[in-house]
Amino acid sequence: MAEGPLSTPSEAAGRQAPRRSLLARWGRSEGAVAQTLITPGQLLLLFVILFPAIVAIYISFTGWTPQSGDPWYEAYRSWLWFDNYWEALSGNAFWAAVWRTIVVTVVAVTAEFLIGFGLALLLLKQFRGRGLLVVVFLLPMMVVPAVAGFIFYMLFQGDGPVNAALTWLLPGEVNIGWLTDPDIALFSVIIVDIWQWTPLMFLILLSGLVALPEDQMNAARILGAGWRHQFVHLVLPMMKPIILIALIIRAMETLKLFDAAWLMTQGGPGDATATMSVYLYRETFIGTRWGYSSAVAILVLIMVSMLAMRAIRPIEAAAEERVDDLVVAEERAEVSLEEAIEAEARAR
Amino acid sequence: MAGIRLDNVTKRFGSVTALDRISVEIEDGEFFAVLGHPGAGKTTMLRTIVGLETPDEGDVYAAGERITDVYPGDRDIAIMFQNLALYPDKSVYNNLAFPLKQAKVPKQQIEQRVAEVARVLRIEPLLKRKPAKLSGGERQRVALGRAMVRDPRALLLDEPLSALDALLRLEMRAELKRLQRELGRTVVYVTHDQVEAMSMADRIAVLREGVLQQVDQPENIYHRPANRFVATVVGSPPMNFLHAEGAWSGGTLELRHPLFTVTTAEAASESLRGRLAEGQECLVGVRPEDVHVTSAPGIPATVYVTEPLGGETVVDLDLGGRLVKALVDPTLKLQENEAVQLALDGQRLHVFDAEGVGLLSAAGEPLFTVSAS
Amino acid sequence: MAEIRIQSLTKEFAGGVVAVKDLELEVPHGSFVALLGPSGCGKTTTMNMISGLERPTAGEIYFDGRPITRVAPGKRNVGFVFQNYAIFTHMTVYGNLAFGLKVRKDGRSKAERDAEVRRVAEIVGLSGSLERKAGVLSVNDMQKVALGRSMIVQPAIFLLDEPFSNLDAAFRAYMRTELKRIQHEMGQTMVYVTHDQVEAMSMADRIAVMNLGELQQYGSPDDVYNRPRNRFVAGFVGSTRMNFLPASLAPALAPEGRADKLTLGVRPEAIEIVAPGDARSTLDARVTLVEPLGAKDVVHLEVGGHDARVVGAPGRRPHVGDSVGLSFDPSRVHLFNDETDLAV
Amino acid sequence: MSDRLGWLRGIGKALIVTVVGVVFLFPLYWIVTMAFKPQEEWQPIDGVHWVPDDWTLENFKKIFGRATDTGFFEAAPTDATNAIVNSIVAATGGTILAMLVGTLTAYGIARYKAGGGFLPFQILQLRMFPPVAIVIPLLIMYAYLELVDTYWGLILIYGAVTFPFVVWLMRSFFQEVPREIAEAAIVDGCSQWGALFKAVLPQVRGGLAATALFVFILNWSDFLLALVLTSEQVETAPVFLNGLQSAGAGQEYGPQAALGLVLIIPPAILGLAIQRYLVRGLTFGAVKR
Repeated sequence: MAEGPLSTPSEAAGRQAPRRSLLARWGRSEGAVAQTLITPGQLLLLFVILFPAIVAIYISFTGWTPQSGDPWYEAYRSWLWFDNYWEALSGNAFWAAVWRTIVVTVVAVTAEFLIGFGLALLLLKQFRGRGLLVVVFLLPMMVVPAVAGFIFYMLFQGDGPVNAALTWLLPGEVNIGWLTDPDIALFSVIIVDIWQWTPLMFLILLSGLVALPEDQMNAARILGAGWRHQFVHLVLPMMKPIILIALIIRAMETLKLFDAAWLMTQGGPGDATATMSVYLYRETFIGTRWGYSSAVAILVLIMVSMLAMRAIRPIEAAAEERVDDLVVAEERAEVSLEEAIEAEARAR
Repeated sequence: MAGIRLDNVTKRFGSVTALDRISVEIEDGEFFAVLGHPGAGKTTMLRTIVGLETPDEGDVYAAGERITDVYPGDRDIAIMFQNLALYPDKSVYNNLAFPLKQAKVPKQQIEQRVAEVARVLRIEPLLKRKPAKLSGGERQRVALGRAMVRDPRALLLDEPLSALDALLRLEMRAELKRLQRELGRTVVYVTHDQVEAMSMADRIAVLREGVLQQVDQPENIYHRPANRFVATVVGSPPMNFLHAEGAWSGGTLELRHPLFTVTTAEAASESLRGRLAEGQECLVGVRPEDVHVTSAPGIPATVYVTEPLGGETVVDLDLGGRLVKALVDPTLKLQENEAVQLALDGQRLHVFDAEGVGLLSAAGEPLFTVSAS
Repeated sequence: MAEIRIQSLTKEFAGGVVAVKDLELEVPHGSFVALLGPSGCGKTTTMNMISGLERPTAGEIYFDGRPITRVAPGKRNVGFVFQNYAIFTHMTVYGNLAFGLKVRKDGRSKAERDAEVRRVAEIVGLSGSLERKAGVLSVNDMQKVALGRSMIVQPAIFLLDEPFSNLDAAFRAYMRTELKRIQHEMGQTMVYVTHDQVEAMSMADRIAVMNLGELQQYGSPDDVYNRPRNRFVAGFVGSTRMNFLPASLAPALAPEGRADKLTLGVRPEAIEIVAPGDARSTLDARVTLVEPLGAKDVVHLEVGGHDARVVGAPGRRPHVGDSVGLSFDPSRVHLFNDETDLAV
Repeated sequence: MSDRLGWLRGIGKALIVTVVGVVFLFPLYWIVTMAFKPQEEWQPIDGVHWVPDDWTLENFKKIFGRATDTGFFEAAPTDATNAIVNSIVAATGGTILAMLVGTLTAYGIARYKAGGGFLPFQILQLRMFPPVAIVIPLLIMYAYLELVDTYWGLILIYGAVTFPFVVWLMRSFFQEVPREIAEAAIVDGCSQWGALFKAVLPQVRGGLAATALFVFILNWSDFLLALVLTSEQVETAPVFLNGLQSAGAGQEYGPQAALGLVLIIPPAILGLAIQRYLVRGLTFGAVKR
């Protein structure tokens, strides 16, 4: 073993704390470093939310357009107070766009959930080709949304492969105007979203199912629970948080739908597929009435942030899942000895 | 004076008071254990000494100098976390060299110092490996090495042996004790295992829900517990408690239990004069190893269940409706519900008041005589 | 309550790992059998095969003479308490306890089921927290829920997989006494898996010591402790590890001079420390460390280059460096053949 | 369960899986084959050519500006090399900005709970707003700052829009590193910065790489922001594709499919590389597979 102590005890005990430069002290103070860490992020937030919101609100009260000759900061010259807002809220074009967005979101997300969950349950048990299949399923999610729009533009042509395949399958000639018939066009947009994002729903729900506690399932089986009973009393209740997250995240993204719809139909025929984003884009770049478009934009921002408040809670809860700070672990209630002795006296 | 002193340290986390007015002095070079159940605030105490937690009230002193607000890295105190917190991406050598690099120690001196520590801890062959490739015992030694390498004035160990299996824990206990004696450094050792505390510490501080119960040598913690909690923390199976009533006849105090009476020696009764009134409830504490099954007439009891452990046998006895545990010789064969006679070792009895505060402990002195009533 | 018979049970996992190798075991009616062994010795796999969670590669299992090797777990009327409880954390305590009854649809009315749940809750000491969510209970209460949930369906056989290893010491001792009492009162056939030999010794009527998938010894706690069949059982069972020394150090103890091929095994509490020259001293040793444990001391010694430990009363405590004599209690000395490790 | 039932279920399962596989893979099959079809086979009168009769690289040559026969009338210039380069620069730049700012913010939140409990919400909300709603004020600000149709313009907006993913993803990775590792580094003498760069960051290298690739895929896939904030100089590939689509009323199938294929391949490869982290990424670290 070591011959003697590494350095004499008294010598070690005598050392004092060194003096530190201002910069070194700054680098050591938790508060200062924490604030420095998040400052750039907060600046980025300002740049992308706060300034645009202020400018948009300012413009939304005016009739200003880029062609009106005077610079944007003199938009007050054509001050309209709430006219733009009234026009949007009373006009049916705005509400029609809102309605279409809701229809797309509800139908697409529900279909994605049902297909995704069904497939996840089907493929839960490990089998030879599962790894390959999951990879194949990944591909649609990876496709650039604009390209997805283009692909289905080709597929949904009158003489395209979809109609050809249906004619081959079904009796008689099939010639559905996927992109031309105003009643069906919106449904075509929904199909593209379902094609592209069902795999994500499948993967989220699959990872939820895989993470279910194996031993609770075994315990239920030993107590005699059949498959149906396990599904209703164990699988569904425990999957609730993940199902909620999957639905919210998909709904959040589908509300913003633009790329695929634009590439495939530019919101047409007419405005049959003009979701909120398409409608706003058209008003801004075709209608060039920026005051009105800003008003619509502000209305959209208000609606979405109300939704967002409710929607974030489950995502935050799941992300915060890991309990790491010291105190909560120490607070765990623990039977003290006296209680154990009391329980024993009572039991006898 | 050169050791570590906590002066009235209080630390709250929201509504929970993790440390409640802790004042304790740890001598320099002492092997000081902090014993308590999980959640008693032991780890918070360590984190306050090293500076990872700042106390809401009170101060921390090292070698007489106030270090309450000194940055952890500048306190010259090292800590070994319960999960060891080795740097997974760095080799064992770099884990050991890391603190020296931060202290800007010249490279050549770092190599020599790391080699020295590696030799002392017998981990030279592991220097190139990553922590993930080490066994539990090896990882534990590397973590100890990293804490020792800067030759700090004090080493704080947070339940270092808890992750090891029983056999390795036995060996590491002996090695840690030997190492501490050679280094001569102060060690503050946190554990919830009373065997570790008893067998390694020069002094033990028993902590419960952030409140210091008793600070003393292991013998006194075991034989002179300050209260009922301390009495149950050390010793396994835990101490038995029997309800009795105080009765003064002349100068001597008698503790009356339905089945036996404890008479206190003259001088000892004097010290309890003001603290136990006539007829007042009290608790007689007796450890299982001091409850003997005798052939001679004694206190009547019936055997409830026996647990043969090989080296000794734990017997649960029904003594007037209360369960009492006794430690008997394995060769003694007892049947269930068998009536037996018990004798309580008068030189090992303890007396607590109704709230569990320790009044008197025989601790080997003939202070009490027990007679069946 | 049922009797279990296991015949040449084998379990080989993919990749050739043999977890259990032709196990023969008889668990008599109403007895309490412990499966004892280090982690990875196949005890939990054996338990999973008895409960039906895992299907054996070969061999048969009989409950009361009836083969049940291929019967589904739910149909075996078996109670299983898992090491990490596996209670339904998202249900209330009541929901957990009632689960078994609700699933089995045995014609009992809701009121009868409710009464049954409250009765079992009373036995395991949970009547106060029936409405609480199982996930937020303390570790000890969770264990009670796991016990109650299995007891309520009155299983023919009760299987427990290291149920108390996560509890704190005091409550573990209390639960051991309780489990033994419940088993005794209800005459329940119980199989208890543990790596803690103290638990096995103190609770079981019979102990099956396993290692590397093979049964080492099956007998009463006394047999396993005092008449170990081989060196593994001797070394594994007993709170303080048995000392193993080459028999050549004390040839007198070895029969007809075969000392060089034998190993001496003696438990730390079967050795007494005496003066070096004392007549009773079997061999001399040097004290290297003393560990005071309050009730007794563990003294570490060095004997002819080998380490040994003695457990003694705290009275006469030797000092580090003293040379002393060790007197062995001849009736508690074991000898093992170096090649076969079997007891001589 | 008798084995016969098990076998039947197996067949049923295999059938469903193949049908679903075909439905999901056919669109990809269609664009891949279209990219190699000569002009005659784009929209043949004699019906759909499920498999190309003869394969040609003409479409790829067209989009990379080395077309041989330019005999037939070109509805719009098909040389996309410039747009593809723009996409690479913008997506990489945006990713680097998002990673730098996002990782620091994530550590600030994970380790010190900086910005109060509400900062993560604000950041997540940023991801909920439809980009088109902030397009007008952005255009006005960009015109004012002369950022329209510049690399810096795109890089700034791409960084800002994917910044929430970086914050939430890196936070979930930082949460997996035990607190004690940073604290050990501090006790060993590091400053707070030293603890981050020398002790904590090395443990999340895998997470950093996966997040960077994930954010690159998002930036690479943007269409709307590039459409609005660029014109000729910095036009990205998806915007170029849209140009071809609307100019020739979508008749240039071959080159468009070739460009579409070129656009799909990088995210497909990167996506498979970080497959384990994909679900975690798209759910902001909420679902840790």
